[in-house]
Amino acid sequence: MTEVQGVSVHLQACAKTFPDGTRALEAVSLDVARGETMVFLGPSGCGKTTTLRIIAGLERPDAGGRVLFDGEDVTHLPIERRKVGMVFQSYALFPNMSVAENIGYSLKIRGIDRAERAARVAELMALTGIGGLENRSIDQLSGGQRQRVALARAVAMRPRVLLLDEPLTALDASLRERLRAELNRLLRSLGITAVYVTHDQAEAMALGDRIVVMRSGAIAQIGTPREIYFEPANRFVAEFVGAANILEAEAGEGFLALRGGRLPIGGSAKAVKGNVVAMVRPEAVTFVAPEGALLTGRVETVSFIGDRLRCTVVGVSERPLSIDAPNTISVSPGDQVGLSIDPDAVRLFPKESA
Amino acid sequence: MTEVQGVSVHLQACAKTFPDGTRALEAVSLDVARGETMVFLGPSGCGKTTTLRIIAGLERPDAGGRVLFDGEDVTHLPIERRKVGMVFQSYALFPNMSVAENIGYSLKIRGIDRAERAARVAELMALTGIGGLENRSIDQLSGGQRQRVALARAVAMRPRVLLLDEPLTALDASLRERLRAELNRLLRSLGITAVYVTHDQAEAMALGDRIVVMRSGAIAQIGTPREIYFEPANRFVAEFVGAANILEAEAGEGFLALRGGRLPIGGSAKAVKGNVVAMVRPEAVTFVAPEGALLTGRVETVSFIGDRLRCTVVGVSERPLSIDAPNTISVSPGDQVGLSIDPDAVRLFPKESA
Amino acid sequence: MSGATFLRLSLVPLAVIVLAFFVLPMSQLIIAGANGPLGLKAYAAILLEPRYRETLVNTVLLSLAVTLATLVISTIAGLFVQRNRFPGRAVLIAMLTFPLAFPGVVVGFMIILLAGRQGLIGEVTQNLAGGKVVFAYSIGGLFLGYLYFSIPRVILTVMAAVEKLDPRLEEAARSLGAGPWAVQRDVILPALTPAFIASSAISFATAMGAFGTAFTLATNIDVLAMLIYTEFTLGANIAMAAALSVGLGVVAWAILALARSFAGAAVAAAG
Amino acid sequence: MSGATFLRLSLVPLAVIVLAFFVLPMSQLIIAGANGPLGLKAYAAILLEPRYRETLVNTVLLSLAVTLATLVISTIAGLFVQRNRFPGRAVLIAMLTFPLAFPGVVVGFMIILLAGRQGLIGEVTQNLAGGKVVFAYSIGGLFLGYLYFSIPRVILTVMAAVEKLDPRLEEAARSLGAGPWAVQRDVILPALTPAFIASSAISFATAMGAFGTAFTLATNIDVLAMLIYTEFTLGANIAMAAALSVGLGVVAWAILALARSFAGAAVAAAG
Repeated sequence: MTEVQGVSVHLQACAKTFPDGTRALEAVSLDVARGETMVFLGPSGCGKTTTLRIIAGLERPDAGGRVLFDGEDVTHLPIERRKVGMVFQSYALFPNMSVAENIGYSLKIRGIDRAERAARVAELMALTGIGGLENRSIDQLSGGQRQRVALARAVAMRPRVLLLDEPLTALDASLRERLRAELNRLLRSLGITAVYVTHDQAEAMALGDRIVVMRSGAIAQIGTPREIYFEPANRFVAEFVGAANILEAEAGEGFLALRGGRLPIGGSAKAVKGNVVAMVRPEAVTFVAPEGALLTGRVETVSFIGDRLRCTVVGVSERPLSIDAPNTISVSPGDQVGLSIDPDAVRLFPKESA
Repeated sequence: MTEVQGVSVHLQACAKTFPDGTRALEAVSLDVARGETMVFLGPSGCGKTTTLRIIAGLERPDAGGRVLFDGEDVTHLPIERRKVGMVFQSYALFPNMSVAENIGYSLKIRGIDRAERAARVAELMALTGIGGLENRSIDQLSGGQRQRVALARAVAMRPRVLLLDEPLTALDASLRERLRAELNRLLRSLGITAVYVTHDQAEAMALGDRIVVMRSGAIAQIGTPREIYFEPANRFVAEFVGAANILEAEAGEGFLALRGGRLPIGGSAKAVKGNVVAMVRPEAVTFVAPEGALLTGRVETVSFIGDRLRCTVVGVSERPLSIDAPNTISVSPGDQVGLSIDPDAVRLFPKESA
Repeated sequence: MSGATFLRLSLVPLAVIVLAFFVLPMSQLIIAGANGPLGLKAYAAILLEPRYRETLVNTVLLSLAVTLATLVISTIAGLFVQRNRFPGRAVLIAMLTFPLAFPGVVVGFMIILLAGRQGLIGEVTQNLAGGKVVFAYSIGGLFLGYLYFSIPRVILTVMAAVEKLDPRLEEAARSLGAGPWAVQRDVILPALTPAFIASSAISFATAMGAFGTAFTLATNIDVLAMLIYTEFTLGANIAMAAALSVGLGVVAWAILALARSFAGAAVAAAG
Repeated sequence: MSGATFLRLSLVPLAVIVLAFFVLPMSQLIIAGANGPLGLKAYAAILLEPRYRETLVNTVLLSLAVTLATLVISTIAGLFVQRNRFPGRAVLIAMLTFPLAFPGVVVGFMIILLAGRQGLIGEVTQNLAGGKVVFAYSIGGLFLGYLYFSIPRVILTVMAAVEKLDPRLEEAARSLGAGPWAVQRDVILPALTPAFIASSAISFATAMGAFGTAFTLATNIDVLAMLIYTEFTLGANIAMAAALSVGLGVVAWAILALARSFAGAAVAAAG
């Protein structure tokens, strides 16, 4: 499998307007490095799938847009000649073929002889952990097995880019998490260039070398999972990726003035003055004794969800503050509490950022 | 709505054998208190839905089993005379009726006059947050709206018990979480006795006053969410509810002897000696400096999932140890680390407990 | 060549087929109807001439009666067979659907064997009551014969619809206090409505045009298909036969189109 | 009264209906076949008597040819119409399905208008080539007439099946390197197979038993339904007619049953 090699992908001003006039994608430019896993994340209708389909060759970008694989212009190449692998949410396995026939289909189309095909199929089935299912028909497989077959089929001909369109969305939560880990291992071990579309931020975090957050047909932010999570470019990214408390407040002298007290802000944000929008993650807030605390409030709800407590505290800002606390502390609705927030955990946005 | 009153539910030796000989449920006895929300949690096929259907009157228990509502024997009462409300995973809304007609159906069946019906329907729609949708047809509704209609319909006639069979499973993750919170508020404010079936442990934790964990047609444990999470009765419960590290080790002198060092154990477990099975939750393990640490190991994987880091550490026990660490610490694969575990966070099971 | 091109190439044979095969004879038929001694009045004569009008009314009434009877019988039978598991169920289904394979002539033939001059019913009634009951050649025989055609088809449609019913719907209704009759009225029958509309339309259209049965029975009741045949071969009145054909086609097609607009794809599937 | 009791009560009418309506005439038919001068040999005569055998073979061959032609035409047309949006599409679909509403007599009549002695094709060929082409009364006319019956029904089935095709299947095949022809061969046609089996069976069974068209054309080719009619009314050979009817029913029913076991519910729906 070591000979699998990805290409770099370059999108240059790719916009997409559908025949009915819908503008699905503003002119988007971006690079995916060789061997990188790039995740497109966003709500439905944000253009992430359209971008994927443009890379695949299932959609042509509007005039002016170009798609390059390792510098080669493939904009006008139909999908069947782009040598890309695709995995769909619905699996899209051929129901009239066995598992082995599905996986070997791209090899058969390319005229590779039976013996070589069988060897390659066996290798792929071992790799994806479905050995022994060769002669099963598709409708005898579980959802997880189907997705593994779809993956093996997509990488069988050593594609230049592997394109995955919400491949895990149809599976249930625990299976999704297990397959996510497997998929991660597989993508790393293949060293393949992968473009992955999802609306699930946990999936994006776990799989992406970098994440492209999209919104209304445009890119909202590109960055590593940590950059996206800790330094969201705007309020939309902050709220879409992870949970976020959004505080609208007056800034000055290194503090945010909130209803429940003063929240110190750090780093470059210290210099900011006037009306700002700030963001604090629920797990960045810790309970302290109310005496002497800079911020105080009253606990409204406490929900035990196993590995932590999900609490809301009122009286701190306009809206109740969400706090994720360790499951070992003891706190009840009605308690007066002090809150401590690391100044570095407060991120400021300009007020107009939507 | 204040006049809604729940009953207590008592199941007495209710077993269920289907006509084809399948034993779906061993003889189960349990009590649901008036106004309590009892959640049945377990993998598919564990008997949780069969139990719900026995309470509903959709299945008869085998001879000897009895179902009592507030002491009244309802075992032989068909569902239409038990006065229970039901909410299904598939919503089961009547497609030939409008939203208002669906919600008012049980009132119409009982011959309540049009004006009173309309008032009650309006009240329920306001309560479940679907005001204004009265005349919509069912296929114009989103999944979340459908579930709200189903809920309003089920509580319209003030049922003695509200039975919910995986009501949120068909919804997507973020909507599920929002509706869970709403449902929680509604159940509390109605003060209704509720029996809730789910395979999702987060849902069970968030909603249940008590949880019945089921396995292979029998009860594995009954307890509050905290009891189930912190003091699971056996290995099955520990692994099914939340993530768990299972350690097989030698106990003695208040310590567990592990490959990576010694793990102090506390409380009554101190006296235990010999081979034991211990359980430690991933969030109960914290990283410390390797020097002087009682337990040491090497970090194998680190996965950033936003609000925390999910790490695995090898060299501590037979299997890699899963650790959930705060997202603020810095740790990389290959690091030698020390581990600290609160003795009270270690739970011991007898070795034979499966 | 892209998939779109591939499909576009099929436009040529399609256009040829539609033109040669569908449009030509149909327009021929319409023209023939207006080309007789009566001209366009041939179409008016369908309604104005008492003999034609009576036949049209007879045919429509008979078709309606057959459709109604079929619906009632098939719903009960379809619900029962789909919902119950009992020994011999597979044989029963096979038997119920067997007449699908019979042409109209054979059905007519069977009616004669059953209710004709030497038929079973005649023999039984003669022995029991002294009077021979013979209804094969009357409207009763036609009615029975048409039922033969419709019932299997409608039963299959109803069974398919019942199979698709979500059993949770019924359980929900019962939990809300609905007894068995209320469940039938409020849940099951409404859910089957599209299947009812679809199969009624098919049943009606088939009955409107049935010829083999009527002809074999040499019935004394004129139905439209027979009238067309008589006008054409015996009366050599080609124009009137054509006008009647167009009229029959339009009525049946309108019923199908109407049903399709109500019940959507179900009609296509059942058609 | 529980739902089960309610349904159990329907057992009584069902049993009565099945017995009186289905079993009685069918057994009458089977008995009648064995009650003639030939006895049970009447059934053997279907295959042994050259005239009967020839008719049976003719009918089966004609039905097969009609089925095959229908499949090819309907698949191309159905794929095209379902996959493309163009002006006049709704009219085209309406036109394609119009013949569903026509009885066999009218279809026969249309064939005569098209290819009969005074038909359109005859006129055109006489003017162009000097020779009058008339094929309405030959096997060609029958073939064309039967196509009229089958095509609309099969097109609707194919269209419904195409609509249900997951477009992702096609895209997956293309991403794996399959060109348009390979996609048709490996993905689309296999996915339509159940629809093909179902509609072939219906088309075949209908063609086997079609009477009105053959009778109107007064064709010189004997088909089974005509033979049954002739034996019964003209030859008054009730036993042979009954035996032939049973034979025809068994062949058609076997084809339907076979198709149903392959394609499952699709046949019921298309039936």
